[in-house]
Amino acid sequence: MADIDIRAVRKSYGKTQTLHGIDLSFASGEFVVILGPSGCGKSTLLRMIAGLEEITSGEIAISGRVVNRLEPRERGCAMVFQNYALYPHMTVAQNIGYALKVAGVSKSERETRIEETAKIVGLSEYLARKPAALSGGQRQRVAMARAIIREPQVFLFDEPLSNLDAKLRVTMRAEIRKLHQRLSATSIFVTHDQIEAMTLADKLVVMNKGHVEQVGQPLDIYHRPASTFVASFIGAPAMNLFNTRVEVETASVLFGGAQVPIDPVLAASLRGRDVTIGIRPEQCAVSADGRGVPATIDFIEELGSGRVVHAEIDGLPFASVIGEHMSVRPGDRVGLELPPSQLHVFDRDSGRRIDIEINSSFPQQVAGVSQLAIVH
Amino acid sequence: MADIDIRAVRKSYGKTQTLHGIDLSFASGEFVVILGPSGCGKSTLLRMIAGLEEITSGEIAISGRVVNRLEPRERGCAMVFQNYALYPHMTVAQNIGYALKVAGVSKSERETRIEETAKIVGLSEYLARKPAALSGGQRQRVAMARAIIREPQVFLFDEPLSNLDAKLRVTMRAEIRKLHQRLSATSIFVTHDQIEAMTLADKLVVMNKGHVEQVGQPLDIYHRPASTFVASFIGAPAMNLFNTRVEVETASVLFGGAQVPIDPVLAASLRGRDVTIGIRPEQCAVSADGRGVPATIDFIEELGSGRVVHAEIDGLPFASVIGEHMSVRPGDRVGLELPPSQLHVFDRDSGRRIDIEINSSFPQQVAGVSQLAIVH
Amino acid sequence: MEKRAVFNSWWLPILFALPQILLILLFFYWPALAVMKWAFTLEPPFGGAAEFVGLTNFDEVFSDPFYWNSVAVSLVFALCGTCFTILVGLVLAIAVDRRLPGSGLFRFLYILPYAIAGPAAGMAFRFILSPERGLMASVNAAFPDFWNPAKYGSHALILVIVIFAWKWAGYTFIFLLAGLQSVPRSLTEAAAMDGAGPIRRAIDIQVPLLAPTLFFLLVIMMTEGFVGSDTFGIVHSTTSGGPNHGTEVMVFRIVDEAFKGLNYSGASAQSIVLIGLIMVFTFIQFRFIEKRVHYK
Amino acid sequence: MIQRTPIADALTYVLMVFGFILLIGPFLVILAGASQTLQQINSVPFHFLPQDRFLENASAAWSRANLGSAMINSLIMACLVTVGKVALSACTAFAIVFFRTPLKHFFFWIVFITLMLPLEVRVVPTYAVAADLFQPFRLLISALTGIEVSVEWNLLNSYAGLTLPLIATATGTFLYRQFFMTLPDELAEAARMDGSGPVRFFVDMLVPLSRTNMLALTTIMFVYGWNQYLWPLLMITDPAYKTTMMSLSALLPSENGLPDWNVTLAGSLIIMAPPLIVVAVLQRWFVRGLVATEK
Amino acid sequence: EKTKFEFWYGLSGDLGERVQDACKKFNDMQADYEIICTSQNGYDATLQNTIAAYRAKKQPAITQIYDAGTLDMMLSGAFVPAKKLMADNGYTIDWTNYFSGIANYYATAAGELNSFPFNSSTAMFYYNVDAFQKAGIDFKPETWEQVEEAARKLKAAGFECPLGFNFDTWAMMEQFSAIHNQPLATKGNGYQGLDAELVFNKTKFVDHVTFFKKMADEKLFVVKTKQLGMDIVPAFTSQTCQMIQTSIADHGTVGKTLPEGVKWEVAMLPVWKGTQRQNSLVGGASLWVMAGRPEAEYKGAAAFLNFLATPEMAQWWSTVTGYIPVTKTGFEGMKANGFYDKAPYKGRELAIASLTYTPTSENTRGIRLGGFTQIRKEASTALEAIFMQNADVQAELDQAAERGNAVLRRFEKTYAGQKLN
Ligand SMILES: Nc1ncnc2c1ncn2[C@@H]1O[C@H](COP(=O)(O)OP(=O)(O)OP(=O)(O)O)[C@@H](O)[C@H]1O
Ligand SMILES: Nc1ncnc2c1ncn2[C@@H]1O[C@H](COP(=O)(O)OP(=O)(O)OP(=O)(O)O)[C@@H](O)[C@H]1O
Ligand SMILES: O=P(O)(O)OC[C@H](O)CO
Ligand SMILES: [Mg+2]
Ligand SMILES: [Mg+2]
Repeated sequence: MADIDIRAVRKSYGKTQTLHGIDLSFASGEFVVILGPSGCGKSTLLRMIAGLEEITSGEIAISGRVVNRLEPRERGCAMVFQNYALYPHMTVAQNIGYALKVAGVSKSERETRIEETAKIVGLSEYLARKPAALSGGQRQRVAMARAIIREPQVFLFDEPLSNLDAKLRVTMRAEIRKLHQRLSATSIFVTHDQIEAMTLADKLVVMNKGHVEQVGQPLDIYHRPASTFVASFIGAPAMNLFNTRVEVETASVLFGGAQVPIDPVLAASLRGRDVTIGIRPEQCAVSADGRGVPATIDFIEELGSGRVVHAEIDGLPFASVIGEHMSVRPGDRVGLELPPSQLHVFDRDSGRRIDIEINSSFPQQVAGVSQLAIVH
Repeated sequence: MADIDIRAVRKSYGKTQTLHGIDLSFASGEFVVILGPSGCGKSTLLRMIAGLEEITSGEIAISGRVVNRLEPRERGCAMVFQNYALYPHMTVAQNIGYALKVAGVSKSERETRIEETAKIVGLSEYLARKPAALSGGQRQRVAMARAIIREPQVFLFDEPLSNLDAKLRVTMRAEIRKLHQRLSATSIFVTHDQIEAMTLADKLVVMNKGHVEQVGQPLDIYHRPASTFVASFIGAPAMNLFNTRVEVETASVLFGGAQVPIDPVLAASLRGRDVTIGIRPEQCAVSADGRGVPATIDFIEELGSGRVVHAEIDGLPFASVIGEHMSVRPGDRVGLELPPSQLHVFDRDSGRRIDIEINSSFPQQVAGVSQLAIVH
Repeated sequence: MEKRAVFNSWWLPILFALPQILLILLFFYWPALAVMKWAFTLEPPFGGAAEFVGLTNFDEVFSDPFYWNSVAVSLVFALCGTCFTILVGLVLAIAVDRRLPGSGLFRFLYILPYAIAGPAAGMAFRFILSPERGLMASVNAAFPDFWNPAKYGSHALILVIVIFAWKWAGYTFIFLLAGLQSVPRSLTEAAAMDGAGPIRRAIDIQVPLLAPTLFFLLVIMMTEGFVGSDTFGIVHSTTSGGPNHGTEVMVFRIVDEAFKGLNYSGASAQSIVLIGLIMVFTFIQFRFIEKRVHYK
Repeated sequence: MIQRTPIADALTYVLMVFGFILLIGPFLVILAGASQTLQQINSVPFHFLPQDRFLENASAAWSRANLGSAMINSLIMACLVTVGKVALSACTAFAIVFFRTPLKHFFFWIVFITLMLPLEVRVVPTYAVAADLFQPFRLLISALTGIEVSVEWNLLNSYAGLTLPLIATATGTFLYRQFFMTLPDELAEAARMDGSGPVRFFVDMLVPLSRTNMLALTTIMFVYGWNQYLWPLLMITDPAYKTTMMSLSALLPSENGLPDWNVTLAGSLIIMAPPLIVVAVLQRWFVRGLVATEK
Repeated sequence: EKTKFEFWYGLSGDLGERVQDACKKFNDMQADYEIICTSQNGYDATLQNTIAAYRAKKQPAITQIYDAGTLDMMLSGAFVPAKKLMADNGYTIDWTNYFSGIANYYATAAGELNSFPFNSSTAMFYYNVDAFQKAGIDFKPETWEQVEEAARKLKAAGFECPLGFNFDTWAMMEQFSAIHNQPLATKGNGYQGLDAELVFNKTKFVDHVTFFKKMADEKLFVVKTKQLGMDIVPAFTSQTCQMIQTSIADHGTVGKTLPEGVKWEVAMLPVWKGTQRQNSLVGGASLWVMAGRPEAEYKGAAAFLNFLATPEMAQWWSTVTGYIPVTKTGFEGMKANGFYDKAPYKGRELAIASLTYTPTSENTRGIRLGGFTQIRKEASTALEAIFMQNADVQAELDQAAERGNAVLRRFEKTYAGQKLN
């Protein structure tokens, strides 16, 4: 177990800078998920921690020791790769035991430890097989076993689930979580899947274009996204966002020809400012009687467990999640109610969140959410 | 526009039979989705309609004309491939216009039509690019444009979205739907993604191992799956299924040591029979006060918009979707309430659904669905 | 492996294949038939009626110690040549695969010898490694007769093998480099994470994963060594098979026997033996190319 | 890249430089020798530095071995072999890969057996065929019909004779086949859906798509054609058709003359130059073409 | 329109260019024919290419075939006999004017010439007079004993290579056997039948090789080959070696190449003391007219051959090369105008002397063995093994003879039923 400090780390490939000064620190035993869109630099960061990529500037310290110039094997990290990177010419046992063999561990000890590890991941019966003869999930387990056997201080996962099918992904997600609870080594898990991120993380790091956008607990980030980017990246269907301007007099913003009330305290502090307002689809209600912002229903997606109404307001798309019981059809003109407590306000230029009373507003919001959920 | 009749179609590769007698008919202008796990024969069926695969036995008729012995180009179908199959050496315009060129359409007319089509799919600015210089979504659009320009009677899609990332998939899904509304050619769309299937289909065909498992409207299939296979394949998290036996006396089934009441009429007709009972995770409530089937909470997944509680009953996993407000923790012993109206009953041996009052039970169920969006 | 998508026409494929098939029938199968015929007759140099002699020609070939000498020389040549080319190619490929600054230039340079004809290389090497000139003269001055390919068959054999290896090392290098680069980078990275240093990675991961390429090259180079056009060219232009049959490889002997010795029949018999030998290689190779030694 | 160790890096450079000396060193020696005077080149120890006499030596070599016409002949031969091979093998590979016909396997084997049997082992009878190309047909006709025809076509001392037998091999076909096999099935299917027939598919899709392979094959075949040694040596007796490889022996210092290796080396450098240039220029595609199909 | 016809020859280098001169002279002096002369770079290549071309029906009208290929040609039936050609085309040639030693080699048993003697030679002994003087040698090397003594003295005087030799069997084996009246093969060296057997492994030749081997071991005789970097002629002209035995054809080249002022001489090949010297064998090559050409070409060929036989041309040819005149009148003419008296031509008359030293015997008439190229190669391989790999003299020569006999037997079988005429 080890804590990790990342200080002002930058990475450039030739002239293009990929990471623009990352500062992060992870506590020992924490399960950290790094989430971000493709190409944002997640893997690069992870691989710099592993020692597979040189650090252009800045420092990475593991357990307080700066590792910048250490080779991968000296850093005490183990890594699970997206494509598992199993050695195709070795059996499962050999794959799992390779690190020990390199380390010069005696054959008998190696065998004992391979068996132990295989038991943990449920592979005992497959030790003699080659990776080619394994299913996707089993391969994934071999990759995990290979990491576990080294008893590393740090586990690194680079999108280890993205090659699995939907069903298996859910299962393996659970297994990784369990494994972490059992071994409690510091784990860093890279993904671009927000569900994975939400369900796995103790600490969630959202990255975008080589910057850290937000760090925090998953639910905290879900409920208080620090920027429009985070807001739209986390949650599905994505948060609805629209640009407008705050009117202090009415404590509201103008949207789709209607006045949407907002928190007056907030409104006062934002007078006349250009803002972006966000609201999650599952938190705005559709009223057939025309209350709220007038909208035209574009089309409706039936999910079985619910429906997503895709509406148009002022030509902009707007989504809302509704229950089965409401009868709406494409082309209907409806009203969308946007509860003030559920609105997220962002600065239009910087895209950063604007909050007035950070501490007081949060519990309210949470309470509000649950109420809404019950209503539906 | 054309209707399609598939009559007793079989397909064998050498000795192994891949499709075991498929009978389907699609109305003109319908959007049909064929859903099934990998290897079930979806693509094979689609390709037989297209004329890319020989029909071992049976008949396929398009607009009443049997096409078994026609070349692909004579069938009036256009196809969008999973990997798009764009011609890598041609520009977007050339890709789109190739079919016209082959057909000997004059250059000037070709150009006009290419431009029109490109406008429809929003590619007007990219006409001069090669496919390599396009993003995944843009490539997908080129593939669509290539199909559209031929003004086919039938559109065939073979998992056209599965190479896209989650976000883009949602967007393109909507676009395909819109396009269909606009062109209203008969469309057959193959996928193994149940969300795609649910959201797109007018008519949903669920296949398994070369057989058609169920045909119907998506919601109908969601709410009344014809077999355990369909039940577990559609909906996420998947429907909970457990095997038990019906006790007529108590009009209940035994599960996890508790008696779960079922419809007495049903119970009476099933006396002593081995059945499989199913319930969707979003339709069983967790009660902290121990009502219902006793269960131990294994772990909880936070999705932001809700939570999935993974519990264990008798050592079997059982999932339930709950709201934000409930405070439960791993290890808690709770009760799971299974409302009798939400239970699906299947024959244990055949896996087929058992229904008594088909017409009366359906609306009840719909009303009872509680709302929590689990959208991937 | 079969393609799934195919066209249905019976005459088009024939039309497309015809030109080459015709050429092959003419210049390959027909001559092969003639070789068969000559091998069983005594073909007079200037042509004319030839007497059928059964297996006499083969008898003669097999009872000729110099024939067996040529088999041995060919074997040594092909085996050593193959080993050296592959070894040099492998070492260089592993080095270049590390992608240090400047390795691109080396990659470019290494392939160049492939362009050179065996005979031209032979002539140049005759000068470069000539015993009384340059480097070797200095060595010979210190240790008399240390290097004298004109005198010692073994030296001459080394000389032609060196030329062969020089010319083909760049070729194997390219294939091996490609092989290395198609070994997923994550595998070497995984090995690095597992604690293996660069050399250990090369031995444990890269080389085993190159097995298909290595085997492919082994067969290709063996064939090249036995019957490649350069093999004849190199031997003919540097040592002419000498000294004292020391570098008389099988192809050289065949050509020499036929054209110098005017013994078409004996040469044909030898050709047939060689063809049989190569067929075995071909067979192995096809088994291999069609069913690669894949781990997947 | 994996975090580097300085020692491994140094070792790598040592190896690469060693490889450089091994593989490029000979070129440098040739270059040095080719630019020296008679005295310099015969001095012991050898001077590895190039001098300024290259042009003189080259022109001496040029006239000694009559390189002018030989270079032209070699160029023609190499180009014909290249073009013929590139075109024919594409056609054959197309027939073999993209059609489902019973003849497919027959074609496959009949072509691929030749892969491992180069000209050298069947050179004598091939010579006879080249001398009388229609002999097989005559025999066939007279065997079938009893009619004796007396058409003859002699390929000796002609460009056709120099090139046709070299085109009749399988290397290129093999390369194309491997490449065609890697093309996704959907490509042909999409073309079929678009209404394209086989010929159209070949022209519109395969030909442009196999450009890299064509360039790879071009490299291989140009080198192969240019470097042909035995075949021209046997079949060309007319100096008008002499190729550069045949001029090699004329470049050697004459047996009774001066050991003017400087001229010899300059000449050999001229002879080596064209394939060297082709490989240098096309090497990117050469490598890509080989690699894409080999793997 | 001129009738064009081809002439292939084996000479190369300096000698090859003289052939071109002759062709040019012919083309310039008449307007009916044009001869196209092509060097095939070597005697063996010429034979080989001629055969290949003949099989392909692309043979030249005239081809130059060396002594060793004579029987291969004679039995081929692929040529027009010289006498017939000239008679058909209306030329009268005095066939008796050819030196009998020369004519014998190329004529049928009945004495009719099949081909035209063209460039005839014999092997001679070249030595560096300056070096001899420096080493204090005051005798001419007429016997091998003297050669040995000279070699020792030269060595003592610091000459690294007193005598240079290679593995060419022509001088060392064939000429040696002739002048020592030793047979190479039974049946009069093959003149009396295809069933001749090689016997060079049972004659004085064996002792001779043994002697050479001893000398070589003492570094008195030194191997000089092309493969070793320098053949014997350049070794001699660069004064690396002081004695060599080679063809009189090289006389011109040696004279031109040796630095000005260096004194050198040729002598007849040495004999072992007490040996009754016999005439040496004629070497070089003759011109064959190939069958199967259009009639018109034969007219040209005849004209050309007639042109070569004119006394002026014969004299010019002998002057610019070292080849000996092949006709008696040619020789007499040159002798009469003092050609042989002064440098650089002085000494060439010794070649004629050597050739005509005695009337020919069974062993000196010539060599009439099939596949002789191959037999030479076997013998020279044996020499190579003996001198380079220290192989046993007798064993190697036995093996060479045995392998050579196999060649003869195959030849006999191939031409079974054919008779030597
Ligand atoms: N070796 C390299 N040379 C140049 N640019 C690179 C290199 N490796 C990565 N990049 C660039 O750095 C950026 C970040 O890449 P990285 O692989 O870290 O993204 P990622 O967040 O892991 O994306 P994904 O989810 O697709 O894996 C990308 O824009 C990529 O193009
Ligand atoms: N050319 C073929 N030869 C033999 N078997 C085939 C061939 N093509 C398909 N199959 C088999 O037929 C079955 C159905 O294949 P098909 O491609 O239709 O599946 P699918 O439902 O489209 O699966 P996926 O979702 O993976 O695309 C599979 O078991 C497959 O292995
Ligand atoms: O060098 P030449 O022309 O005298 O010929 C020597 C021998 O006779 C060749 O066989
Ligand atoms: Mg990544
Ligand atoms: Mg499919």
